[in-house]
Amino acid sequence: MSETSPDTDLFAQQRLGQAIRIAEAILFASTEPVTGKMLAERLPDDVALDLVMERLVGAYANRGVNVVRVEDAWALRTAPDLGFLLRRDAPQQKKLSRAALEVLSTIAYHQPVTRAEIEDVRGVETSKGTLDLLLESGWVRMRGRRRTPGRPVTYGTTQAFLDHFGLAELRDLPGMEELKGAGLLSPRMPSNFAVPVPPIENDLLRDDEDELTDVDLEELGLLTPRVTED
Amino acid sequence: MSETSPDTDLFAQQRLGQAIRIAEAILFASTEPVTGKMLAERLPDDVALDLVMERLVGAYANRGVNVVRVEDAWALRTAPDLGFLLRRDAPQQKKLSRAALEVLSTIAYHQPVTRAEIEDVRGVETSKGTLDLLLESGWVRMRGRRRTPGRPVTYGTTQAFLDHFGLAELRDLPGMEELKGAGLLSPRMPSNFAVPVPPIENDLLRDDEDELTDVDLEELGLLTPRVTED
Amino acid sequence: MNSGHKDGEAAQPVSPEELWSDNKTQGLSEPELVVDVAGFEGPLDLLLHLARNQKVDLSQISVVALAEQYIGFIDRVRAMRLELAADYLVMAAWLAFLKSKLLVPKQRNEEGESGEELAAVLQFRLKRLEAMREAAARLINRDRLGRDVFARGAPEALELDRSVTFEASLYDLLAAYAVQRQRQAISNVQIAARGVWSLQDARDLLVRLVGHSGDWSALNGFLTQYLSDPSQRRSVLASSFAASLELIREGKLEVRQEGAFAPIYMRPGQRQLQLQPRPRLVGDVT
Repeated sequence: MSETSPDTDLFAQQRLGQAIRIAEAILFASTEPVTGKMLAERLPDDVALDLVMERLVGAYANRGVNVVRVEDAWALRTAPDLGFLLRRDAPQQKKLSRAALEVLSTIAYHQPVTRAEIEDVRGVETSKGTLDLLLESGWVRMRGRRRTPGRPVTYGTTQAFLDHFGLAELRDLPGMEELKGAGLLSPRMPSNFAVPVPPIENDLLRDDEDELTDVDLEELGLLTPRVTED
Repeated sequence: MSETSPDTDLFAQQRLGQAIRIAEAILFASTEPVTGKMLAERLPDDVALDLVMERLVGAYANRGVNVVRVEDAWALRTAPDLGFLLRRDAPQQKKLSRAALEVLSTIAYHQPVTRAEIEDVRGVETSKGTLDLLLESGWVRMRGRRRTPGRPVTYGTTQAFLDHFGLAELRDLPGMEELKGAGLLSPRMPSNFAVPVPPIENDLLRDDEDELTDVDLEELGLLTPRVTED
Repeated sequence: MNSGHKDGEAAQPVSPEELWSDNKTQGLSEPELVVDVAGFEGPLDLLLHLARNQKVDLSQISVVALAEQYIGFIDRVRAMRLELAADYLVMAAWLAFLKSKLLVPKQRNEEGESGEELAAVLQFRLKRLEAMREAAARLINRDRLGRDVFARGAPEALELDRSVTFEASLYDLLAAYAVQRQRQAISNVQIAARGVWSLQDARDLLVRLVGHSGDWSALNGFLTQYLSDPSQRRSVLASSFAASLELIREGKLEVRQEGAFAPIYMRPGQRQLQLQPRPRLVGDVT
């Protein structure tokens, strides 16, 4: 490092500058996210992709167009705050039905997930056509098969899904961490899920009983939940 | 002009900056060059279009993409020196035709399968061109010859097929129930309807299959007769 | 510039009801829902709605009251002689069972899950469904490509990955396969109208009901009460009894009866009770 002359420094700077230009041109030319691998193949060998992308992201940070990451790929997208100006030219998008949207979010948050598991979460059969529609939209894909009897197909989301909703990765799904922490993404009830022990339910009053008021319950020490053993 | 205070100056700067961002996003998202008139309509009223475009052209002057003027309109174009990145002959990625997809899927599910059998499943004749195309794609291969009169060639899929469609193994192809569940197959199929399950060891020749020999390949016109080796 | 200020609209939270505005197309894609019970997406959705009316915190709801509200709702709908999707009735039967378990103190010799545990499972499922609802709403309100954020309008072909010249997705492939196989299969299949319950229907319902409880349950009563109109009770009873025998033979169900004409108790057997991807039940309950 110490022997780096100002000349080679300048040369390296030029190489980096040219690499940034190339990456920029490739991203501009493409509507779809371009993988880091594809970009790297096009850049001069001695330039680190990470550095190039860091510079490029920085250069576009406050512009009308931003460089965004989608998984292991990169794309140029207009800045979200300018959407209202561009929307009028955009073709109307098909709206997802409520059922389809619910299936989509269940797949996104629970993936890899089988159809039976989706139905368990929603408590209703997935209508024919809903999964079909999501598969066709390109947001949902068949991922593989679960290694259980019957080998059911598992579903997951695609890169196009992440791209559409502006997510760099699945971890960025809104509320993902909290939901996981609360055990709400598990197929079965987690063991640490509090089993509510109803102290004495108001509904359980016999004919010969009067309703207890909160004050009564407090006096009797019944407001703190406790396990009753008959 | 002389009375401009530093405050209004800053404000004007911000207005100009925002106008540049807007122009940039519009040029980026537009499918064709955008006229000055159209741009002016979208920009804040008190900002001069000329100034905005001058700045924008300047900002992109040395980048991988330039802002160019096309008559009275503006567009973003790849920098001329980076033209090598762009495809000249532009043969777009070929989409497989519906017929080709049907033949491909029939081969995938029913392999090893002869041409006559494919036709039996599909109910229509398969053109030679379709099979050739699939062989060319690298997703279909000739597996061997069936030990029946006429010794018809059997077709199967390749590793490249599995790779492209994201399948770990052939058995990951969804079965009948899964196809129904995804809405791809009507739930009301005749009771004698079945979707074959590909074997686990698919690479092995079946009992009724013979290996393809060089002579076979020659007969099929796939091997140019006897190139002498040096 | 001063017109079309829609960005504020996207930012503020939208209630789920407003979100799914085009329910008209839903009718087409979901022809199999017999009765759209006031726009609910299945029994769990209806339960969630009822629970929401009870309390803000789902862990504080009274499950007994919830069960009563649900059963009351179903009874009213049935009184109006509307057909209900089987799912709603299965849930009514199960809730009636759960309620009875919660009201009667636990018997000493009773095995398996208590009413409280079953209630907790129900609460978990309600919470989970609600979480997915909220997640869907948050998802759909993000800045979305093609609506708030845009891609390059005039893309250019790149000299990238020349090796792949053919394009097709797994979905294309499967759709092509299904379409042609379907075309070839005999297309006019007559579905006979059913006046009675088939064994398969009864079997599916038993699997779902017993699977719900995981414990000794006397389900017959609830089964006949909620799953049929009076004229069908015999058929339901006969079919479900026959179906239970079949399930026992397969080791998927166990039954117990204290004496003649006493309630028949059922619970899942050693083999996993699993619903195969099932044929639709809708339309069976008439």
